[in-house]
Amino acid sequence: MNFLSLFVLIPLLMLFGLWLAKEQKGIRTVMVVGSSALLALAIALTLKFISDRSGGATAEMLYTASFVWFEPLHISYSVGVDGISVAMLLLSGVIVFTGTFVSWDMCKEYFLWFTLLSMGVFGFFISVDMFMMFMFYEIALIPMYLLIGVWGSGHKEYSAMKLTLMLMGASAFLMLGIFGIFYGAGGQTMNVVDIANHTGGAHIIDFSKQCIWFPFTFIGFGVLGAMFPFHTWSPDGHASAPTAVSMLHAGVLMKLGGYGCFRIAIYLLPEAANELSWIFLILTATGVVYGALSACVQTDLKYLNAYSSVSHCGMVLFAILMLTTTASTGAILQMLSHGLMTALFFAIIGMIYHRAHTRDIRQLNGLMRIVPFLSVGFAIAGLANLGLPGLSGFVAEMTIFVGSFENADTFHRILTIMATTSIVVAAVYILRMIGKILYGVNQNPEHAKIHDAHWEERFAVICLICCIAGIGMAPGWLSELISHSVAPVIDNVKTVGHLISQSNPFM
Amino acid sequence: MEYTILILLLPFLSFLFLGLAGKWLSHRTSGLIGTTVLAAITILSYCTAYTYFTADRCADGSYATLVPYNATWLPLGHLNFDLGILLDPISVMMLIVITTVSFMVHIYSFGYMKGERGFQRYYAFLSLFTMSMLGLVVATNIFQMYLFWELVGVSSYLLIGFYYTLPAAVAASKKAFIVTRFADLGFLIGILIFGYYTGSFSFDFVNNLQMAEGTTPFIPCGIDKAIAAGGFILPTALTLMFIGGAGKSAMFPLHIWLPDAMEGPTPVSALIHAATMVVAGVYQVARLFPLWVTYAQDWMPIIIWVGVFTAFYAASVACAQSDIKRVLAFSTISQIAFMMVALGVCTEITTGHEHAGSIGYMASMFHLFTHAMFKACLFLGAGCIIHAVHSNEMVAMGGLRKYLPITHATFLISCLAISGIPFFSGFSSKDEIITACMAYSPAVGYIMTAIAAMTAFYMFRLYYGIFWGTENKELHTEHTPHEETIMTAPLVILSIITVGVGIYTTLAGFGLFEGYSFGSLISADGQDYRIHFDPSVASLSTIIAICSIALATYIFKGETQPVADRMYNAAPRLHRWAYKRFYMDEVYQFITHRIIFAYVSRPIAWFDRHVIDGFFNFLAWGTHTLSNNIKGFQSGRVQQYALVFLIGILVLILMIL
Amino acid sequence: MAQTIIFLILAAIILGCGIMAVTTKRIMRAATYLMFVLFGTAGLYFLMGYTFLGSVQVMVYAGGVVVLYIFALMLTGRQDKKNPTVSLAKKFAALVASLCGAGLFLFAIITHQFAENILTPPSEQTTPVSLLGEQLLSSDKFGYLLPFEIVSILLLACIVGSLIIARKH
Amino acid sequence: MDRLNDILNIVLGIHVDISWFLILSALMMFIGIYGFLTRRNTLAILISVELMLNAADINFAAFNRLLFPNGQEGYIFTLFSIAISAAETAIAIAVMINIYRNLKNNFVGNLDKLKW
Repeated sequence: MNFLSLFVLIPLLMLFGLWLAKEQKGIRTVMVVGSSALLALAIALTLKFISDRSGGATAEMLYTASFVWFEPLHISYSVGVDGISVAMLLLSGVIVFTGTFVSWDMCKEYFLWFTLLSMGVFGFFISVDMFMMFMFYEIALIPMYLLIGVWGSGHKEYSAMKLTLMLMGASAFLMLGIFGIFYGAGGQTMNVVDIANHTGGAHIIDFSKQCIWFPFTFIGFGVLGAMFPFHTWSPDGHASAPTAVSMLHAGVLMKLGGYGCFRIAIYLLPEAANELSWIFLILTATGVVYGALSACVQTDLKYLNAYSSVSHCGMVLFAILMLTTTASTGAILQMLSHGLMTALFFAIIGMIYHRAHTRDIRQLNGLMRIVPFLSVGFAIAGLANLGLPGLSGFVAEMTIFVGSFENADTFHRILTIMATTSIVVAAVYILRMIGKILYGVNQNPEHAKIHDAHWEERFAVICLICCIAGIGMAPGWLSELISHSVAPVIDNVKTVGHLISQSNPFM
Repeated sequence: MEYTILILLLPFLSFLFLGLAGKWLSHRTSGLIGTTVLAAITILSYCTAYTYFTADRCADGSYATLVPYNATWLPLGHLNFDLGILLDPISVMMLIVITTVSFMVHIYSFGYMKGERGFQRYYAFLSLFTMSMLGLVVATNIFQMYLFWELVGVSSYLLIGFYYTLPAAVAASKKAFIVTRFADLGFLIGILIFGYYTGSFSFDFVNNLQMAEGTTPFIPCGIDKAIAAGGFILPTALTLMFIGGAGKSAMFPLHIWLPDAMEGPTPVSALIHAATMVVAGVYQVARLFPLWVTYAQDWMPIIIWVGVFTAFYAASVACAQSDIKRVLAFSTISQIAFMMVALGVCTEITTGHEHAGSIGYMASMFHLFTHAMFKACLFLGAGCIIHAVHSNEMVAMGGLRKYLPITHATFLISCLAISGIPFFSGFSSKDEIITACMAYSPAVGYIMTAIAAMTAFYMFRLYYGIFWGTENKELHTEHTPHEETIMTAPLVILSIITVGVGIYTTLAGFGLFEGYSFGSLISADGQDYRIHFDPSVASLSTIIAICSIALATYIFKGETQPVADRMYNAAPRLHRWAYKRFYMDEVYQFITHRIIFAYVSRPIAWFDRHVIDGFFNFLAWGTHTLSNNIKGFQSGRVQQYALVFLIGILVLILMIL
Repeated sequence: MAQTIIFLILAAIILGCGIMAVTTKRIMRAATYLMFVLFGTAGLYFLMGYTFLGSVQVMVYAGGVVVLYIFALMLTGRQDKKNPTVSLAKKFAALVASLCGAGLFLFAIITHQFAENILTPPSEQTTPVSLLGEQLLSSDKFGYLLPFEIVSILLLACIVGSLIIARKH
Repeated sequence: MDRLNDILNIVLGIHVDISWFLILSALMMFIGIYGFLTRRNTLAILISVELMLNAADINFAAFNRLLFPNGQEGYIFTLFSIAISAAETAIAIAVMINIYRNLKNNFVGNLDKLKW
């Protein structure tokens, strides 16, 4: 048994443990032990991966293992990681760990779904079989419905339904795309690496077929990555979700979209990616600016952050579509950075909401004096969001912009410049929010009585801040780790697309 | 030179320590920690400067550019994002300026911020700012400069918003950050263009750096590659970067944040918004100057005319302001514009007395240096005044010379310096700027001379308004204004520097003795360049300055000010426009709130909620309605089912037959 | 020849009474017509020489089932609502569907070439009851013991079931 | 008389074969179906069902008698069918009586709760 399977096994054990656990104390113990184990495993994996890479392990995927699961369709339980998945696993480990502390007072059933969701996420990142990826994707998706629908707030049923339906619709697209790729490559293997390298019975997918299936897979994953105009589930979903679920959702689940776009759509359909990227580039660049601008006038903190997520996640897909190694590295960094900072943001918004019973920017005031810890955390999250150097957002955005600029034609240039404007707009909405809710003097006597964070909340917030600052201050190793794994994918695209296609009317 | 890294590390550690542990420290301890650290880095900077300038010059007569540290922080494809330390004459000079002023401000803040809530936070932010500013000036590459540039911006934001319970301070901090952010967008795009075409971000334009052992080598800057790709590329990149610089240095029309930034504590205004951060734009242009002058000389008039207009605009607004910090803010804008103009008119890089075209660079840096000192002194003096009378308005002051003698003296010295009176430091530097302008074009020269006259006028208007005129008795009844030693000591030090530099350079400039002067250390090509005043320019500007001061004395010195009132009555609208800063803020307000928010953001948000989301809700509604309609088939009536069943069977049979 | 005449008479009775049974307004009459149809069917069995079957038909159906109907009708006799009239359109649709179906079936039957087997007069060999009894209770290859038992269990279950369903709560 | 004899010979000389039974049962079947579709009283519907069942029984018997005279399958099936229809009737009538108790009528139109 490959040790990567522990990422799925530990959540399973946690589920079992939760089932047995009787009281709140037992549940907490199981969750803390389990999520710490996952985090420790992720860290250990990262260290091992780095040392193995520097030790000369050059295979595209390390620690691979494969067990045939369903012979007729060539589905197998295949695991393996490269730098990107290692980074994502690390992110998921951190978010699940902190999410546990944020949802300290929740009940057993909540944690059951929460753990199942984590299992889906971890499973997705360790899989290299398209079908397994799809399956874990669905496993991660379904608990979301219950978590929002049962433990959410506001229009929770509506939001949960909307989120689930839109994502399910996307997975219908995705499934078509996956089977299109499977049969297009000869119907012999579901293994991503095999299909990409034309080994294991896979052959090159016809160009015309690629062009059919690329939109399916890209939109399928793009919806989860909040691609404009399929992003509307995100504001409602985030606004209604309980705190830790927002964290997990924005922090990790949305990353499944970007990861999937990169790992399946770009990697397996390189020619189509070259051919059709312009359509999606326009959409994502629009989404980047659009999300930022609509965040400017939101009055609900969670909506604001959700729109800012639309903008930042749009940046991820935008960077992926730029099809350069640097930009794609930036995209992965942005996923990490966005995952951490949005998680922090949602965590703190949730804590404020829990205390003040409102998320309306107009009703909150002068929190800095009342809840200094939360306010400082909030300000740090905000500053990371607007790309302050020393925090993670800056690193990711700069990598993306430099990478996007490697495309020398006017079309890409214009879109890049469009995307850069979002950092100004980000400053506008973040500072507006900080100025309104943290600064000033509190007017509401109800709010004057609220207390600052508990120890477990402080712990979660500090963990996230440390990660954000860690990436922001020492991004080199992470960037190295990622770019080595991104390079083969992009090289694949570059070799087949010797020149960017003539069909683009803008070039 | 290995210890230079400490110059960056110490304030950073101090920031972290004070920021994290400040809650448990007393005001005194945290202040002492901050100040001690700053004293240490000030000493280190002076050591660095001493070592650097006393070292031997290179073969070509310039000081070597040292890179004691450089390491790749973030690899970006073919490019590298390095962090390191680069020492050349201007960065060493900036180290001195920043650490000196910052040190003075640290000491001063002991008195000024005494008992304020958030004292520890204040010192933490000061440390952060100092670190970022130092990192900016010692940047080895343009991207490092951008990184610290942003950090400087955010520390400025935090410090302006220090009194975060006051709405005005919050609005001002927001405005400062957003306006400079907007300008930085230009900077960023410029960097991206520059980096893409030259293949490097480094400042290594001519490849004559002395790298220390163990540092990562730069990717050489391929200027020729950029030239080959198109002649307009470098100028475009430089102009875009200049937009960033203009934003930080408050050039028109991006100046609007600076007057509002005066909502921050006064020592902060002295440090950030007078002496150091706002000159970052000038420093950036100076840093890229070799490129400007070689590859983008045709585009340099942009710098000149932006500078000239800003100088004039700010000076005219300063004449009508009543808030003393606002006056100083506009005077800062005007003076920085002087530095910009000086850089713009520098058309040659070769020095030597016959090449007057190269004075500008040196003059600009010199003015940066002198201005930092006397403007910090002015601001700190204003701080003393505000501390004493608890108001920013000139109306509340008057006749303070009796109560604040030291402040009065230092303020006067600084006013004389900024007005360009001989034997004060401002004279030498401003005179060089005007000489450079004259050499470029007499028109610019005369305009700048006129603006210098306006400077003298509004500074003395301020001076008389504060220290002379009618005493505001009812304000003084509760407590007599007084000054504290800890606050006046920095003033004295700064004015000593002002006077000392002034006397030395004036004497040297008139050729009264042969010594090193500022130009020996810093000049466009690094050669030893002795300053010699052009007698005509020097006398003209001195006379004009004295006349302005006399005019200001005539108008504003008395207890009553009939002339001023008459002037005001003669052109009330002009005064009102100038007082309202020619409504620039309102224009911005209109654009952002009325146009961008109301006509872009709100419609987009509406569009999102109603059109895009509406589409998906419509899909859901459509599905719902459809199923509602077809659920009629499931009527529960057995006979209906049977009929449908029968028809189905018949059709099937028909198909089989 | 006599068989033909008898068949035609029986067919006329069956169809005529059948039509009456489904069209008459009064439910009691419908039950009576049904009884005639059942008798007609029994007649057909006799015509074919399946005398035992015919008697079973008469006993079980005409004797048992129809009596059950009549009891049920009497028990549910007072309907508190008027018998809702069926809309003409529905009737028409049902008629058309039935006629089409019948046409289709008749077409299939007439066009199909069946083996030339005409109905011969029944003889002693035509399915003696003893043979039937043996076959029903044998467990050999063509034995029907299992279905027989199952049917008996079914009947038992029905008895129990109908008791339970119909009992008063 | 001769002409009448001829006609009788022509008409009655036709022997009954399998298709006669099939046609009869088909007609009976569709009469039953028509009744099933148009009657509103559940008992009347049940009567129609009996018609259809009888039509099927006739087929069983006729197939056995005319096509496979050596076997007893059709015969026995008819027996079973009668037994089952008796059982069905018993249950159905029990159900109807129950319905009647609850609704005070027996109209099929009222029984549409089993939907959606």
